[in-house]
Amino acid sequence: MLQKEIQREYYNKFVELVVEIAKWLGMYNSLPAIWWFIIASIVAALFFFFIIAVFALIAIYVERKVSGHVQDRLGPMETGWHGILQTLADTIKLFLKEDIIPAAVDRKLFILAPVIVFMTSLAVFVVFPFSEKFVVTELNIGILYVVAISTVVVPGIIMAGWSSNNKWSLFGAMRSAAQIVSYEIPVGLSIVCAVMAAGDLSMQGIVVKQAGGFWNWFIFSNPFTFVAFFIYFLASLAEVNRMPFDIPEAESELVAGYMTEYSGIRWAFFFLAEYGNMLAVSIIAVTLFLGGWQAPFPALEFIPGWLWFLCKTLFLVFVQIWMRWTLPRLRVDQLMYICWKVLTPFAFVCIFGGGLWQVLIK
Amino acid sequence: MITLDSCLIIGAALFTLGFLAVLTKRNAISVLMGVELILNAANINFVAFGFFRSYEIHGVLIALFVIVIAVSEAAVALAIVLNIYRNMRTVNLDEVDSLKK
Amino acid sequence: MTLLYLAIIIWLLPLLTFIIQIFFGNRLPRKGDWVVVGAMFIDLALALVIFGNVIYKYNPDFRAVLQFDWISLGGQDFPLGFVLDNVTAVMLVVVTLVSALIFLYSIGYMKGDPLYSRYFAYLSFFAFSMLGVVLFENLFGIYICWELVGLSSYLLIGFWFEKDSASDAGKKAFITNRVGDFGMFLGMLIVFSALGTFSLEGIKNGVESGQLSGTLLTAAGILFFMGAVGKSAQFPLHVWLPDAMEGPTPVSALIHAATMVAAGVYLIVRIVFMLTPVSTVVIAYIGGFTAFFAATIALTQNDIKRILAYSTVSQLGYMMLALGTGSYAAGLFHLMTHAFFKALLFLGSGSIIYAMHHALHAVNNDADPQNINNMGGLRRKMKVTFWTYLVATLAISGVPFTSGFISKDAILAGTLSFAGRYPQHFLLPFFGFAAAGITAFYMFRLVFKTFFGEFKISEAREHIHESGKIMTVPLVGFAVFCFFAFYTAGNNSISLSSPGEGWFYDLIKPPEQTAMTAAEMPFSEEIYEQEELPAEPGASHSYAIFLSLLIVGAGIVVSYRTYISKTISAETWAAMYPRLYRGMYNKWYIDEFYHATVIKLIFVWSALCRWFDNVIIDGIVNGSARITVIFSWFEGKFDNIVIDGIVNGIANATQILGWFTRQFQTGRIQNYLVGFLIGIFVIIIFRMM
Amino acid sequence: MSGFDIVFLFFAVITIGSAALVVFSKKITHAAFALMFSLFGVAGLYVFLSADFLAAVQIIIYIGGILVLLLFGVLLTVKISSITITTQSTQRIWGAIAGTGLFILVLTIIIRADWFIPEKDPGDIYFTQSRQIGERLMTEYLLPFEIASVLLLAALIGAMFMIRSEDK
Repeated sequence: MLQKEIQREYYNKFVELVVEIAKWLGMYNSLPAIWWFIIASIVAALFFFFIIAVFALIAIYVERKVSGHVQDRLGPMETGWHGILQTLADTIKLFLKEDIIPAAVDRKLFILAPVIVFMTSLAVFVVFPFSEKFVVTELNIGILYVVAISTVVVPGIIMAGWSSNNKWSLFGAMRSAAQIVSYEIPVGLSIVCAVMAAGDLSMQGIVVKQAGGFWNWFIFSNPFTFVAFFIYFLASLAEVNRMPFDIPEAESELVAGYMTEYSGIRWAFFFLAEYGNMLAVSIIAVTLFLGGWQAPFPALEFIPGWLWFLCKTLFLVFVQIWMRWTLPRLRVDQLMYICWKVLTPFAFVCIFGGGLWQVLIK
Repeated sequence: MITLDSCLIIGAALFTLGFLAVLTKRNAISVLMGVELILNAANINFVAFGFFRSYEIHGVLIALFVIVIAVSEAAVALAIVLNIYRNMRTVNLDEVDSLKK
Repeated sequence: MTLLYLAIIIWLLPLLTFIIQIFFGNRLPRKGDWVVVGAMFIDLALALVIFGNVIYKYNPDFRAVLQFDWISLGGQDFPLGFVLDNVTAVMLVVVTLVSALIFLYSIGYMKGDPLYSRYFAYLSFFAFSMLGVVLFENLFGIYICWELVGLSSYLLIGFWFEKDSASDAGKKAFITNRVGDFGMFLGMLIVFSALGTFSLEGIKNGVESGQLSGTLLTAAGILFFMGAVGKSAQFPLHVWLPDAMEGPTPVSALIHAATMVAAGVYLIVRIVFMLTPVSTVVIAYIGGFTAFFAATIALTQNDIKRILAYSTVSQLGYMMLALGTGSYAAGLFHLMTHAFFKALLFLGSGSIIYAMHHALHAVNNDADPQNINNMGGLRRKMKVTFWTYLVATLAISGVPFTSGFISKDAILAGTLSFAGRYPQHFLLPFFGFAAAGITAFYMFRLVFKTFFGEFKISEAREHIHESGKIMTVPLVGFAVFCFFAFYTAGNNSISLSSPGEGWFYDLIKPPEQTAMTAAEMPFSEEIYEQEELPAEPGASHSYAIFLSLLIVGAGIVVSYRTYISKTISAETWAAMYPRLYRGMYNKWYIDEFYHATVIKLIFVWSALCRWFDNVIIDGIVNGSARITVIFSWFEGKFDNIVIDGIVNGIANATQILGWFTRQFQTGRIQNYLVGFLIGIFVIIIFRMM
Repeated sequence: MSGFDIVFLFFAVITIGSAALVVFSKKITHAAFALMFSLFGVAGLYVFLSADFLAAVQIIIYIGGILVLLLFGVLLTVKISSITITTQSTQRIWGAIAGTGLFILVLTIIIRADWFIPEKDPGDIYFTQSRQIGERLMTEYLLPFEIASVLLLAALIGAMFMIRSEDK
């Protein structure tokens, strides 16, 4: 009885899909049910790994091109048409590089760290609603799950920094950890704003609440969530160490932060995690505030949801790249000032005001 | 397999390991880790009893409060440890024995 | 109900400005004073709207109540409630009007203070607390706001906390108030344990149905009065009020005029249905004695603000006297009129002090700017201040055609009629009239010494200037309210001397007496209803007018002859009765008395302990030492070897024992934990077997 | 043994094994990271006991908060330039005796006790759990909730007071 309940909760669409395929192939009865669950999980992980990898390929190219044009130059032009194969070439180079593990490092942790960092950025993807149908797991605490999983990255980073046995790595890791831990607070508070507006923790539930035109999106539904969106976007930039908050890897001071000792495939994991986080942050912002896969006008609903979703997400990714190449890097004290004295108080005001709005206006 | 007894045994094992850490570790922070293990063991018991015995969420709520208390405890205890380190340049509990002198 | 919601908005607006001011005050333009003052003027406008509605309704029984559940603990609900009736409406106008004008004045007075924005934050917090006391229908709510009033007065009195005297005065005010509040809290406990409710309506019903009666009710009434004694600075807890003059002058005006000290009177007005004959007599005597006693102290003081402080204590005594002798409306009425002229007096003093301070500063003279012996002849320099001050002085002395005349007269008439009914209480009217005469004397002494004659510090004379518009406008505003016409205008006409036909007495009806029968204490304003009760009470009103005019006139004349024409010498009088003079000058040694009793008691106790220690304990110790000496002498005579053997044996045993026990005292918590665990094992195994 | 039991066992083994690593590991940082896995395993067990919300809270607070605090504590109290931060043990014999005794004792109690398990239908209570928790916290558990918030504030202030530098 108990297990049935658990199955109802945790057997998700993706597992169902895998089971359907297995049945169609006539293989279902050859393995116990749990193995299909595990296989489905592995397939999902591989799927998202693939998505992140492809996204990173494209995003790196776009980033180079955008940065080039922002700085009034051309960017990569040699490999392929307008340098379109440049990233591919880089990837191949990375994979072919020698896998160096320095002698003085703590070997176990050194190997484990990139795995943990990458896993966290991968694991959040399972609850994102990419369209009305396509969501891997509809957890009823979806957004809480996202927040929870993304905190695990902090020990991973400290692990990387400490096990490298290198001052720059350690300082980079501690800066990064302090920054992420601090900025989790405005992020969490601004997420609470959207959750309060929706009255639901499930990601799909939040999107459904925003149906029927862009004026129902939470960013426009009341003034406090409007502010909360910007708080979220700024603070989440800091949480994924993007410009202008990329102090942990300020090359002039810390070489490359906690990644200093890493190279080759392990470095690629960190890099992929960074781009995965960039994507995840945009997806959360789109889901919570910009209506997810909902069309901006009811008349445009004939266009499939995932297309809207893709457009909005990629737009936010573009904004991140754009900001990176236009804004200068902040100092550590300025960073903490912005977090504790600007974003956090405003987020509190947003929660308070949003709650009042919910009670009084709605 | 997922029964009350198995949950309680896991809790008991966790509790014992935590207590062992408290008893035998010299480093104060290791002792704190042991305390966290003990609190987690208690939480598992709370949730397990709540789940198997009442189908109500009291167990979960009490576990939530325990987590809150654990946070306060960790913050204050760590502050104390850092203070001890600042004053005595050590965090080894068997060297912190001013009471004896 | 709409009006009640409006009243709640009035209450919450200062809280909002407080929050804005405390967090963002320093970043706002002009440090945010316009937020606070503007909000107070909005409050004033809203209060006037309510007041206009009340006047328009003209219904003595008007009463709107809003009850809501606040918190529920252990099966016990604690509801809170707000009430709006005529008394509340009048109090709202008084509080907001006085506060608004004083806030405006503060802009000028506090200019350039380093904590300017915080000062205004505290002011709004004070207004919020005070309005809460006025609005709550519930003793619990009143108590909360009551304590908030105490807190904010502490903050304001000790506002210049870098001065030791100011912070001491703040602490003294707070602690003295706590003594009274303790009584009030006990009263609340009595009421709650007997009736299970804090709601005034519920208590009233309980008292009516006799659930709370007799000694317990009297005790509750007197304990509530104790709270009022603390807050309204009645004898013997008046000591904090003169010291509270250490705060900024507008604060003194705010605390002494309309608000904090009025809270005590207002509390008694609210719980008047609980008073038994005994408690009313207690209130009347304490009030009357305070009125007289404080007035005598004010006679000899030289600090301008201290004189006013004692006069406030005295006037509050009047109000308590009125409430105690059954002139319910008269007491409240005096509260209102006193609010305006006392605020005016304080603000006028503030203006004088401000001018004196700047003048003395200009010539680098470090004389005390508050000492009236350093002043004189200011009327030519500070015309607005002088004329408004004079108006207020006339009002407080009770000269006809001023507000003070009608209100004070009503109280005196009430005491006379009370004494007529109960001749054994003849002291009460005596206190009242004597205090009236003394008040007239010392207030005119103050005016004469300050504004007439020649300026004492001649080199600073050129630097005396009238204060700015922002300070003089509130003065004029208050002065307007010192005329009788505002209070005696009734439905049809304006009465010259008696408020009996005015709107006030029509609107404010005394509550039905529930704690005592009508025969015991007629709690009505019958002195003005001459048709119904033609004989004694009405007559006492006209006696009262003549008598008080006579006494007040005498006071003014004596004052004139002493300080202007100098035909009477104050020094001679002081020399004739040196003990009396010194007693008055030193405030009847009340502070010293407290020092001598409370603090001395502790000294005496410790001296006792020391004596005990020196004589008894040391005696025992020395005696035993002596015995030991004798004993060891005998011992020494005995066999050395035996004794040595025993001693060494004991020492060795102790050493072994110490070595053994030391093994467990490692100072390491983990060792202790092992011991603890083993103990648990032993206990559990023992229980299992 | 069904499939879910395998997963349950997996989490149980992670929890206990990592906890054992915490106790027996020589390097204190290894102990700290083992603690992370142990806490993660406990969160997994919560999921099996239908307490999703608690699992998420466990991860956020224990791993994102307490563990990071502990790691910072480790890094701030020893010479951080070397990775060979070790932690020695004391009174191992006593500890082993006491620990074994404790475990046997608790195990005896668990096995001997006759836990009453009601046969009730769980209903849908676990599928609206976060809503339930919110409602309970605001009604039945209001007082503990408020006390917990005061406790947190006190701990915050206390920790800051203790840790601040006294040079100023």
